[in-house]
Amino acid sequence: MDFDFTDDQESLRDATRKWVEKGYDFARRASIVKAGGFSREAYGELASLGLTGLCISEEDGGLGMGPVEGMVVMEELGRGMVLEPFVQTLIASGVLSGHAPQAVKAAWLPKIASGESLIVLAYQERAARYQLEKCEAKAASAQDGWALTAIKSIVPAGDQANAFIVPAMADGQMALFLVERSATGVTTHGYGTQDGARAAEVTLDNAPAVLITLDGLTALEHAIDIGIAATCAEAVGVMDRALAVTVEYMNTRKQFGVAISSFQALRHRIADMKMQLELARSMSYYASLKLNAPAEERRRALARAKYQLGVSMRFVGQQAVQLHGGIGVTDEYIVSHYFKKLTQLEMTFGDTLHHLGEVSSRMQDTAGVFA
Amino acid sequence: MDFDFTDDQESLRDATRKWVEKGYDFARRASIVKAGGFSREAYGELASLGLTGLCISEEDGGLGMGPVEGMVVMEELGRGMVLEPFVQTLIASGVLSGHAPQAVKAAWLPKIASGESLIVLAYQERAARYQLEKCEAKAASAQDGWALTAIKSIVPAGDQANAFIVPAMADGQMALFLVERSATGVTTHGYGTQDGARAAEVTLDNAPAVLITLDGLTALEHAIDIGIAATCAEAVGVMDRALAVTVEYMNTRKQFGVAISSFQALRHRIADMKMQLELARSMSYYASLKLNAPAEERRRALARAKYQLGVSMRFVGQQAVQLHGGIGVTDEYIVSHYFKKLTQLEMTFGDTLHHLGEVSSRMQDTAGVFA
Amino acid sequence: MDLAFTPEEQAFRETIRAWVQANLPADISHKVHNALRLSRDDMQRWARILGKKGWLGHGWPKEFGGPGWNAVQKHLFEEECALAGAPRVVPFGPVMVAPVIMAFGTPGQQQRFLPGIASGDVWWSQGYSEPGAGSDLASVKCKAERVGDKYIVNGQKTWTTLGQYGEWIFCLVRTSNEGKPQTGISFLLIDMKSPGVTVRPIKLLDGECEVNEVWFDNVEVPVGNLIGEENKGWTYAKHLLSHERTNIADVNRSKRELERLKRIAKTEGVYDDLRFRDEIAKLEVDVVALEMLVLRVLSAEKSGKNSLDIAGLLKIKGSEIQQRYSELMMLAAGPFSLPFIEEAMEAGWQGDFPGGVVANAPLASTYFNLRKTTIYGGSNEVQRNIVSQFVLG
Amino acid sequence: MDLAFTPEEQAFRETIRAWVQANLPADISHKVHNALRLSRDDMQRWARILGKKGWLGHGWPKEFGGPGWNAVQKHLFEEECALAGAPRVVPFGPVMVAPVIMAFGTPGQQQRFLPGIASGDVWWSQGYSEPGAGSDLASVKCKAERVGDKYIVNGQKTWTTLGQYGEWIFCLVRTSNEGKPQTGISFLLIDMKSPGVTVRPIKLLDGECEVNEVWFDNVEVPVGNLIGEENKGWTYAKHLLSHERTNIADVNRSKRELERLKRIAKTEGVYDDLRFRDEIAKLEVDVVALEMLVLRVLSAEKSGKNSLDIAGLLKIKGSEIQQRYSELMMLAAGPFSLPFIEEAMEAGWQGDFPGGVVANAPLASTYFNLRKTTIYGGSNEVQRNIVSQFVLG
Repeated sequence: MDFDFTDDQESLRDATRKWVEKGYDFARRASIVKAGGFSREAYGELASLGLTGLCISEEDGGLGMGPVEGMVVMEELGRGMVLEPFVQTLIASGVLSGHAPQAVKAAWLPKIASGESLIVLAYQERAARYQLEKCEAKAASAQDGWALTAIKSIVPAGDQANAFIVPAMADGQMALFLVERSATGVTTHGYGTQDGARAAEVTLDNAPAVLITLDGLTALEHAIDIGIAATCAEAVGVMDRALAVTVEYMNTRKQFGVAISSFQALRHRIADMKMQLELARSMSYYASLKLNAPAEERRRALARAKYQLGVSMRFVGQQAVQLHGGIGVTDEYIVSHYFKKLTQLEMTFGDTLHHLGEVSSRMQDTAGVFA
Repeated sequence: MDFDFTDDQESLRDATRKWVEKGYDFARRASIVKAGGFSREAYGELASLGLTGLCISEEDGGLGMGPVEGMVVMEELGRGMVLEPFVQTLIASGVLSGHAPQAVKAAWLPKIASGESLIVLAYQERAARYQLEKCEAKAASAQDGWALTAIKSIVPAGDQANAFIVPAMADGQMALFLVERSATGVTTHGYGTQDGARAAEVTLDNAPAVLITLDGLTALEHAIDIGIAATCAEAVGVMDRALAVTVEYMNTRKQFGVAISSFQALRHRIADMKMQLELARSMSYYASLKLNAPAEERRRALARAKYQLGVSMRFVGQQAVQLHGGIGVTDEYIVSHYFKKLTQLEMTFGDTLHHLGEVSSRMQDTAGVFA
Repeated sequence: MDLAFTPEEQAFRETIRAWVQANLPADISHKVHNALRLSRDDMQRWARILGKKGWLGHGWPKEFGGPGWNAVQKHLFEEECALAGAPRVVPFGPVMVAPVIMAFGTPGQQQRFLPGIASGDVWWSQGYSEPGAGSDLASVKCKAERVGDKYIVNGQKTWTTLGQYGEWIFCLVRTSNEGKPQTGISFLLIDMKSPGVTVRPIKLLDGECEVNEVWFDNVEVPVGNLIGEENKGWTYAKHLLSHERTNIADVNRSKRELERLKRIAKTEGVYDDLRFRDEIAKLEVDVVALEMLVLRVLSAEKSGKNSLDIAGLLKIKGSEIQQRYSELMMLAAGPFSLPFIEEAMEAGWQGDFPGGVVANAPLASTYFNLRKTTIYGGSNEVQRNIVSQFVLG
Repeated sequence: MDLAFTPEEQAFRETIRAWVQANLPADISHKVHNALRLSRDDMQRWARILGKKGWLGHGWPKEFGGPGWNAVQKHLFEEECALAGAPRVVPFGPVMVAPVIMAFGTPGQQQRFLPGIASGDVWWSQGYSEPGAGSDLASVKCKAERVGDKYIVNGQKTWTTLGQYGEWIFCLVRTSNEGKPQTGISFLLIDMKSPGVTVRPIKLLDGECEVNEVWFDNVEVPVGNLIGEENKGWTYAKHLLSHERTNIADVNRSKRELERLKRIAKTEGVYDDLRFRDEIAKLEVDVVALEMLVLRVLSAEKSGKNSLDIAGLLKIKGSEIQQRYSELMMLAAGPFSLPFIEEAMEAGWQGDFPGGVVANAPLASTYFNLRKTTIYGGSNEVQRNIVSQFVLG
């Protein structure tokens, strides 16, 4: 039992933070939002730092690191509200490494590691909401592989990514496929999202696809859990900053002749925000540390984590705005962006009520971290 | 639309309050608790005031008043945490007046009105919790009426009452009966309850019973709704006092050299308590004013009311104790008694989660007070 | 005690309902029912329709051309308008400055300003808040110096709602630095077309420009535009703030939006999900309880018997309910509330919305926008101060 | 980073588990697992068993006869004891006064007092709080006047937990009125059998007498019972308060009680009621999150690398969880938690409990009793002051 970070992990954190603070400040972020919510150049900078290969084995051109390193990086990217979907890179790395045949790995992992290819998960369907097993996409075997017909929504950077990981029904069972965006039958319709990033509606019309695994639900659940852990860490980064700017504001802003940080009711709100942040940070650690556990244990743990994070995100985001007063609801000041980011993260990979259901249905007689 | 009380209602309130303040102070209440939680003498004083006949027609010896007058009286009894189950008298009055054959009315209503007979509802069964339709009690027709076999729990003043109103299954359908405590086959096992009042386990072994109505569930639902409205009003009385003593304490008690009412975080708690009290008072009015509405509308309204009251009771009770600090958890000081009373009232006639379920399942497309 | 409205009140309601049904333009109510963007023209069109009928100033006494309704009638009127999907009346003219002009203005000022307010022709704005002041309204810095028969106004106002459309603005200005902050404030009406007035819209978190900064750079204002006495403006401002207490809860709109929430939940397939449905049920009870609170206040006003000083509670609960229904609407759509497609919030947009349900387009924006409700009009923290002061003394 | 305990830590846990299993009397653990009344004898019996093993002072360093465990080992020991249903160690001797005696007592005082504490033979009480002081500990009024080689103590202490069993009491007493309130306080050990000491149990809301008032009427205390220097007692008291930070969360007991809650919910038929079950699920996440918070603090202590000053959070969350599980247990039983039958809270009671499930007997009492957790040990309001001070500066 040990929650210290190694020196290497601290270096990784420092390098990422440095890039975020110097290379991805609020002004650059705003210009990327304005330009559509995704910058291939910025994504390339993540690659230059080696981050795109973070969780890819060294033989496939990556750094061969694990969930804790992923967490460290995501937390820092969260602090800068980086728009480029690094979460997706962690998902693609994990899904391909863990579930794809050797040929698919060899073809794609080095390209992910180098940053040449951005691969994103395209799983959301209209009727499914947060239920992973609901899938109307169809896969048919074609002469040299498979052909997919599907409509997938809210695909992160969907009109910018190089390829998609797509769940679809093959012979009544969910399988997972890889589809290149440049393939025939693929159309994308991109737009900005509420947090300033980018997504797309992706339509596949008999699009050629490569099989990742026929045990698609297992792999998809794994993908979502990687996503949850990364999202938890990202949210901790956002909340940490949201609390920090709120504290700074309260110590600066005067009303009725005194700093508003002198009002006890507001001070207690800060204490409650700190509580939510530290509970969230604890559960973010928990999520990443359980990511390699057996599936059932992992799913239970990740649901617990996302539930706690959801509660924390909503409270911290809303209160950060509230404690700022009027300036909190302006576009100009950063706190509203933290709030919107947290709002979107709460609804990513299952919202709070959804994960309450997961926790509730997976509950056992025992209790605690190790149960 | 009018929420003013008439002069007669105000007089009724004044008379009841006077009796509570002078005739039922904390010391007398404590002595009744010590003696078992019920005083026939005190109940007789309610009768002397005419209250036991409040909602019984004049021809049956009562005052012929309605739900609003019941509410006024209950609120005042709540302020004094009166232990004698006047709620039950309102229930018995309503059930017999509304559902019993003429002969039963003529036999019992005058005795209720005069205070000679205390009749209480004996409906709680082990397996039912708050579900009214669950009933294992059995009624068999006997030569000159019916015979009941049942175990009914937590019957208010069950070893002191003169008769019980008992739901039991007759030919597969719930019917409602009247059983005298002195009848053969009736045994009672009395004990004190958490709020200092009295209840009993009532066992019926082929006990002779008089039929009130074969449409038992309808009548039982009506009984429970009368009980809910009365309980809501009682709770408002308790909360009103709990807030008042808390305010008084906060303005008196000094800590760190100043009255604790000067701490903003505590002041805001008082504002939140006031909010809950006024929402509760509003919904108590609503409950009583909807008591004569058609059954479906009445049930929906009463569930809403009890849900709100449950939320309010828990918050006000807990915070009243919390704001008192150490003295709040002593038996000597009155506030812990308010808290325990509110705790018990929350679990009376369905708790908050139960009524949330009722509201949820009865929800319609429309919204608001009149929907 | 009676929950039902009297037959007279019911008849009044029917009259209003029929008139609103006949006169509220369908394109406008469509926008309101679906939280689509309302243009200046939409708002003013409805204001002029009301004005023509004499109901824009529906709270005005008869002597000033109002209908002279009592508190219950006003409530019924507002409820019928809200449920029918009428836009909220922009309050700065008819609800805010007009009562001040009636109470403290000269007959000449009344004749000059009230007709344009009553008809909906003149768009008024409010100039109360200043940068850095927040809920501390008395810390007015915007200065008006009397020079001859003019005031020279210099300073800045902010959070001026819809100020980009404003033609006139009523302002609290500082005319003296002596005594307590409250004592040197005056109440001034300023023509926004005057030289030296600059309006800059502030973009809010939902991307919309609902509020503005207003600068005054040596703006000349005739002394005839001063309301009442110099340095007594705080009194008039308080009069204004104490006016209109029940509608602060905005419960009628919340009733309409709760119904909309149920429709959205059905479309998104979560109405029959027990967990989600329970959240709606809780909100339903909140709305009923708030409405009962409002009705109690109205009844007390009508009878003049008991005074219920619980305006703070109405503001707190009303705003929390608004935030909650918008939150639940967004959560109902979940991932399908995340696309931010501004055009999709315009009526009649024909594009493809992800998932196909364009009704989801404004949900997140509305949720974001309504964070303001616990901040403006005296933040809920300030309201709790007020309530606790009332209870604790 | 590693969530798993090391093999050494696991082995340590196994050792503890085996020992507790072999040595914890079954009649005692039965009472703990069912929230039945523990007698003085029950508590002292377990203390002596621990004492004999050398584990009553399980946080003590080796030099004073303790096992010299690190933070993680202490946690594992506490967890195994809690999960097995051991009574909580009465902390006033081994956890509270002993560290003060070790740090500030003379060798003579250490030899005189520590053995009786370590063995569990001597029952200690705490004399900190005074009437009307609440969380304001420095407002000590209980007076000790030095006369020759004695202090004459006069005054009153209150909220003295289990003081009715106490043989010795450590007290903060006022020895000077000069300077700030904190500066004139001394730390005195008093034999409760001394003439002039009166103990009056205070009946609490659950009907139990868990705390006491203690009066001192010209009680003579040898100066040799003064710890450290006169008027420096506040320093020692603070030392004591800063000691033992993680167990303040009491998460191990909450884990045990959460499991009990699930059993009760099953018996009462509400475990499969989605609404009720969800409430348990929320609590489960709370407990896991709190445990992770505790583990983070332990890890930081073990490595000595990062310092996590979040004791306030542990207290707040820990106490809220305790209140919540007791609330849910009571609500699970619902009406069957309402009978107040005191005898039914004694082990082995053979009477008829309404509904037949005697396990429901203590549920409401426990709920009532645990309201104290957000009040004592520095109320949660005071904890929020501390946390916000840490965050805001």
